[in-house]
Amino acid sequence: MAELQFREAIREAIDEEMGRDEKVFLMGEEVAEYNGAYKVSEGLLDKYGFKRVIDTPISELGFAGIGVGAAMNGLRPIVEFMTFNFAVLAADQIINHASKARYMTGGQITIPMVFRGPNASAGQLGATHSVAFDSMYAHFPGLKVIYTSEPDDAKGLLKSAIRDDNPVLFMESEQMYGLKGEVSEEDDYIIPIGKGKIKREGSDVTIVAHGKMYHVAKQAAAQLEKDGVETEIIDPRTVKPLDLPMIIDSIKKTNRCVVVDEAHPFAGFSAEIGFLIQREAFDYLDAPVQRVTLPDVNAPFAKNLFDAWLPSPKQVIDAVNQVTYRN
Amino acid sequence: MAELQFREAIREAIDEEMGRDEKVFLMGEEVAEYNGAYKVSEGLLDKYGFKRVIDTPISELGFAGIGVGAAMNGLRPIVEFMTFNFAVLAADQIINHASKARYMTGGQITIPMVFRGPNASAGQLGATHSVAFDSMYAHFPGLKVIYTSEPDDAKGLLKSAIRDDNPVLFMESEQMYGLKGEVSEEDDYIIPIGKGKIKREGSDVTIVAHGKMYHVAKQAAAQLEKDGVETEIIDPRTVKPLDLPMIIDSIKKTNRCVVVDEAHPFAGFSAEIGFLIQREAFDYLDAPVQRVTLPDVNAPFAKNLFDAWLPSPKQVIDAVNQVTYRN
Amino acid sequence: MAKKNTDEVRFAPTGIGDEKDGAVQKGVDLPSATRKKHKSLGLSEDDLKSMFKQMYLQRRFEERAMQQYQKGKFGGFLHLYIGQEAVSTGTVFALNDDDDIITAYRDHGWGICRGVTPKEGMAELFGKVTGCSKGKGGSMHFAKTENHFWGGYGIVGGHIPIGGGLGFANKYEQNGRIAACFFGDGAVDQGSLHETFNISKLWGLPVIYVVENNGYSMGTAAKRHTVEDIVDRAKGYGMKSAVVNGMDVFSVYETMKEVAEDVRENSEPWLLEIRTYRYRGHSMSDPQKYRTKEELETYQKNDPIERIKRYLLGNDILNEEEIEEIENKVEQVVLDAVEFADASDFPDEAELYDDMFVEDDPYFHN
Amino acid sequence: MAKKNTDEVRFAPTGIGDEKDGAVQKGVDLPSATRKKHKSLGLSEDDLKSMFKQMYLQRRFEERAMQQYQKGKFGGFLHLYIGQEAVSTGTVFALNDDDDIITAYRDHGWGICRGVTPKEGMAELFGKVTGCSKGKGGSMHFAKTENHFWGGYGIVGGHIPIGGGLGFANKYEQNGRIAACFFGDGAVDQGSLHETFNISKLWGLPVIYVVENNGYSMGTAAKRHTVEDIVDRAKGYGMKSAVVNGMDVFSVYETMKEVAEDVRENSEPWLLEIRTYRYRGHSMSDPQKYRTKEELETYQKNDPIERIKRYLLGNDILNEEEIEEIENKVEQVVLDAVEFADASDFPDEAELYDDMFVEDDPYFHN
Ligand SMILES: Cc1ncc(C[n+]2csc(CCOP(=O)(O)OP(=O)(O)O)c2C)c(N)n1
Ligand SMILES: Cc1ncc(C[n+]2csc(CCOP(=O)(O)OP(=O)(O)O)c2C)c(N)n1
Ligand SMILES: [Mg+2]
Ligand SMILES: [Mg+2]
Repeated sequence: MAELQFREAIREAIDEEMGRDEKVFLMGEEVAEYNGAYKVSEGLLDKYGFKRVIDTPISELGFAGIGVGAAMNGLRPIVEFMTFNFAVLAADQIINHASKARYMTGGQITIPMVFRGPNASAGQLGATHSVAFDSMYAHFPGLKVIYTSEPDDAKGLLKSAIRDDNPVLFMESEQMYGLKGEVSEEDDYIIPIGKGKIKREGSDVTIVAHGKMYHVAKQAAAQLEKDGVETEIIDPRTVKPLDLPMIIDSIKKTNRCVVVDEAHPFAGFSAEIGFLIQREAFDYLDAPVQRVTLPDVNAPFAKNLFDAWLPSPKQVIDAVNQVTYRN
Repeated sequence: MAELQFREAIREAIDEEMGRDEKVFLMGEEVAEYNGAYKVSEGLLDKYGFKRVIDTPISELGFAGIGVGAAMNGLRPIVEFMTFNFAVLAADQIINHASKARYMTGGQITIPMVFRGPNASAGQLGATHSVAFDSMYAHFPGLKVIYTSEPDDAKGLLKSAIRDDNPVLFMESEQMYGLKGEVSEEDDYIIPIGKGKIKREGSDVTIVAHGKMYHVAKQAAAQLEKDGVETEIIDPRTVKPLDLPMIIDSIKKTNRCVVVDEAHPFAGFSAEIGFLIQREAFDYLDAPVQRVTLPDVNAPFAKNLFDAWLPSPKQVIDAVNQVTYRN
Repeated sequence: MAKKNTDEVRFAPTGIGDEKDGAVQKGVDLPSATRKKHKSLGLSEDDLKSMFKQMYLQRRFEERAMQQYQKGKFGGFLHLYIGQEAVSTGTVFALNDDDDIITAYRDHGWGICRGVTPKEGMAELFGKVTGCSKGKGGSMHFAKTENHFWGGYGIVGGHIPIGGGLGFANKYEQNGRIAACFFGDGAVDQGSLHETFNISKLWGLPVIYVVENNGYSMGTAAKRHTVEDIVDRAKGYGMKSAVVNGMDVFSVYETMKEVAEDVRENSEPWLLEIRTYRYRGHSMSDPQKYRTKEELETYQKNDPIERIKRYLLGNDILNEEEIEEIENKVEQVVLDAVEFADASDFPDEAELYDDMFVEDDPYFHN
Repeated sequence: MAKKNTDEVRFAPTGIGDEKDGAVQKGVDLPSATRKKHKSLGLSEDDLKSMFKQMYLQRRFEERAMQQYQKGKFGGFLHLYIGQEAVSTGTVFALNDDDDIITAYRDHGWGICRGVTPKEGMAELFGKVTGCSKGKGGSMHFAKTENHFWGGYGIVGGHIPIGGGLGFANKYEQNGRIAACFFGDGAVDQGSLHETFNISKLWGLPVIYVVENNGYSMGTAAKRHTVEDIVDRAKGYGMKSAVVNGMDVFSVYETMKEVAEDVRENSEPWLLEIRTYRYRGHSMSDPQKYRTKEELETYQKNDPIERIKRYLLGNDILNEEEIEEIENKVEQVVLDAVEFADASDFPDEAELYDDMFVEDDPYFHN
């Protein structure tokens, strides 16, 4: 095991896959000469040259589409968005093209590509720079969506994503780039897309949390442990395909669930998990599934409002108390 | 009561509001000289002239944004998308601007505008012309989302939407434009945004269905009635704000629920309704909430595949049988 | 027509009705056709015969398709290419067979020209499993990727960056291939075009971007939806450009040949405005009030198929009977295609779930 | 610097390091400044003093803001306008006070010039309830709509169509007002610009679109992200256009005045490329390896504030002491603003839910 920052784990995944396959290339704003807005791609231009590490203009729709066309025509693009907020401009290429071209040509087209970049909030950046988009993209058929919480998951899953022959959205977190964690040193370390991970075992309540929210859940779990509540934390890692069996098995054990999600509530990931649990484990539930999400409000700038906006360990503890009827 | 086609009801709403307020105008592709791709705006150019009924180029992002700016600067635009599939190109204006500008300027900006047009599928139009987007937009704070099933609802709610001082998405159905229904002749007929309607009373099971799916639910209900099952059909009409109390009250009576939705399943409207019901009416549920949605698959062209793809009364009946343990 | 209150504030320019007395509105101004004869264009007599046959095939294919549509044999949209056949044909003859072509939803002519057989094409329209896209795509999504025809796309402007990406891959691979991306005058107003042009010029992408300016975007005349001559968009990007008479297959062939050579050699993008005309409505439901019969007739006098026919006759390459023989053969091919489509099976219902992912055992959420 | 393997296929053009021996790279070529004196521009001596004071205020406001940021007094992004003050100042003096202005996230100078008080501005940076946007927006979202300053926007290119819409409303209302929309060279590559230009020209929208070309889009030199001279984009749309020296407030004022008059009279859009330079990094975290110190110094020699100061002194409008007096006053205003911001309250936590909707009792989903 090596201790790596999140950004280093991502970089290693890209580096290894670029090393393995000449057809893999990286493009995006500031990825090359600037070495990445958040230094994820640092050193890759030096190593792979101008052909394979490419700075783009601020034309999200255009370069995403060029990526789609390049993938159709045999390459394996990694398209970086400076954040997924800006990818909204490219939504037509992701939702109307990348996810559909294969189907509507009866399987003639293959689009092996990765769209990646930071998702969700990153401190006081205001309303237009703080939104989580994993739920939105997972809503549409034909896309795989990954949003990991720890460097090890990121490395293994990004390598899988780059090798996947379908369009994959791989979401990161600007605020987690500096986070360190143990990363497997296994040769060619791969984590299959669609497998969750039980990151903490416990028998009293299941917490489902991914991305940045896993860490909020973890903090809450530490506090709850002191109070004698043993939480089981499941990090689905892959939003879609979803590892539902892992979640359901856990619910059958704990009979209670709290979903923590950095998306907004309405028709978000948390709604989906809650729906599925009541459908698949109705008789096992001792309390309704609760969720802790962002409020149905845009991201505010002021520090105190922002802190109030973001899901907190305190809210998770309250929700756990609720489902365990401890309040 | 007058019997009107859906498109006539919508036209009347626009016409009346344009008549009431000089600041209301309509723009979109083919809305003026062509009289509307689906003849919704027929006659409005003749009546209101070139200043207020405006043909746009195929520039969804551009004209949506011009609408946002015009709304900020005092007008009340109605922006028509030829379908909401094409509005994906304008998503930046809807998700990143219209829904956020007021908040991030501390309330200085007001955006009284309506984005409207056909939503979801309309027969064999293939993968890129068949998607329901109401769930997606309802996910984001700052937007109201309406998708009605009958001409009367459409008229009353569109008038409210045009008068609303916030951005509202009003969704229609190409396939329902010709559908006739009784429409109130009340002067200045207004239905408040956020109120659902019980369209059929029954005690055995609650079906939640809006837009085109209401009619699928209605067909299923007719068949179920013959089998002795009394369904209560709730049409929320407004997706957001959601009339949750109406749904919960119904569940408390029927103890069972099926959601029928023309969006895809993952983190769609159906997930949200299911989640909310288990949270708010856990002790009243005699069976898990079930959903009937599109499969997690793009729209196929072939007639038989398309028919299999679209939710059917048969699927609704099966789901009702499941929640009533009649299978 | 719409009320004309001239004191009124106006935004969009107005449509027909403003012409000078008696003048016929013209959707597009056709530039003059090339004066070169086939030999100096490097075309053999056989080439000409194939060109004629190919154009006639596209025409009859669509005329029969229309008939079948009207009979209710299939549903969905049907956008006919009739009138524009010289563009597809001149292009496909000028490019190499492994150059990449991509277009919008008005794609039947393109598909047929690039090897979608009439049977596969008609079956696709019918939504049958024997269709080129297995009945999954329909009229708007003909494709034959093994022949480097990447298909028809239904989101106006959506495939423009994708066309750029096809060329990107060719440059990346240094495989000597180029890409050609076709779209309508209406698509010119999409932001995707601007982004793609800038990137293509900046990166030297070997792509020919071609506007098939047929004068109308649905019911909106080109001058009502886009400013200036479309070809002038190239100026802002320093792109090479040309205007071409799209009712003459020789003109299309000639320019395409030259441009393709330049693009292949210098790896940089071109913008071509090929002026043409669509004879039929935008799709089957179009009442066509935005143009006059006189206007339509003006262009029909320039029909590309009649034109090459005249050339073949005038230059004693084919005589009347030989022409008729070709026509009859084509007609039979098309009738066979209709029969084939009609007799073919719909996809099996289980195929609903096929072709979403590459996996053998894909995941679907429910 | 990055590896240079010249045999390699290249896409994006490369950055510094390719200049001829000893040459200093230049982010932008400044056109020559106007030669007119203030009187022939219609500016009084008082005007000049206000202009100087205004520019100096913007500068000191941001220098102090930077200091506070470094002290950890507030978080988020901080994009400084330092070096570009002549653009905001020349514009605001040239336009009518009720003309509409909108800009991107580099917006402090604009806000201050249009009536956001230094106190309101600094408090906004600190995220305090006394800020111009009640602490909800922060650095990127200064606004003062009562003064027709519609704010700063953070999505590159996103506010370009909105600027068009401001002008649309003015035309619709026939109120004699025009709109001016400012954005960076990086935003030129967004499709929204193209769509908005086409529509604006087609509909005759009274809007001045202004690129503040400061040579860089984050770490990417303009020539590395956009082709041709930016001003030439206008050609494709038949838009009137001009290039302006943005380091000279007189030049900005002169052109803006003329253009505003034309736009007001003829209701049609213009494109201005105002060439300027940003002295600081893109935001506070930028190591600025994409440019040389020599380059920066070249532009700093052209500093717009020093320039007007020289003019004031050279034309005996102000003497050294008077200048100093103004500077001291401004300094005090800024220090007061810092104190005010520091002492102000954060918004009440309940305000999280305010300003989402117009209603008194808005709905929130949970
Ligand atoms: C993004 C988008 N907006 C609107 C439409 C609806 N639509 C389909 S074709 C069309 C007109 C396009 O005209 P043009 O590009 O000139 O192509 P032509 O039909 O003449 O071949 C429109 C508005 C669409 N398919 N996609
Ligand atoms: C759509 C979008 N893409 C990317 C970004 C990230 N970003 C913010 S500013 C910027 C550079 C913009 O440069 P320019 O337009 O020249 O303005 P300047 O910073 O020079 O004022 C980038 C890439 C963004 N905010 N929005
Ligand atoms: Mg056209
Ligand atoms: Mg710049």
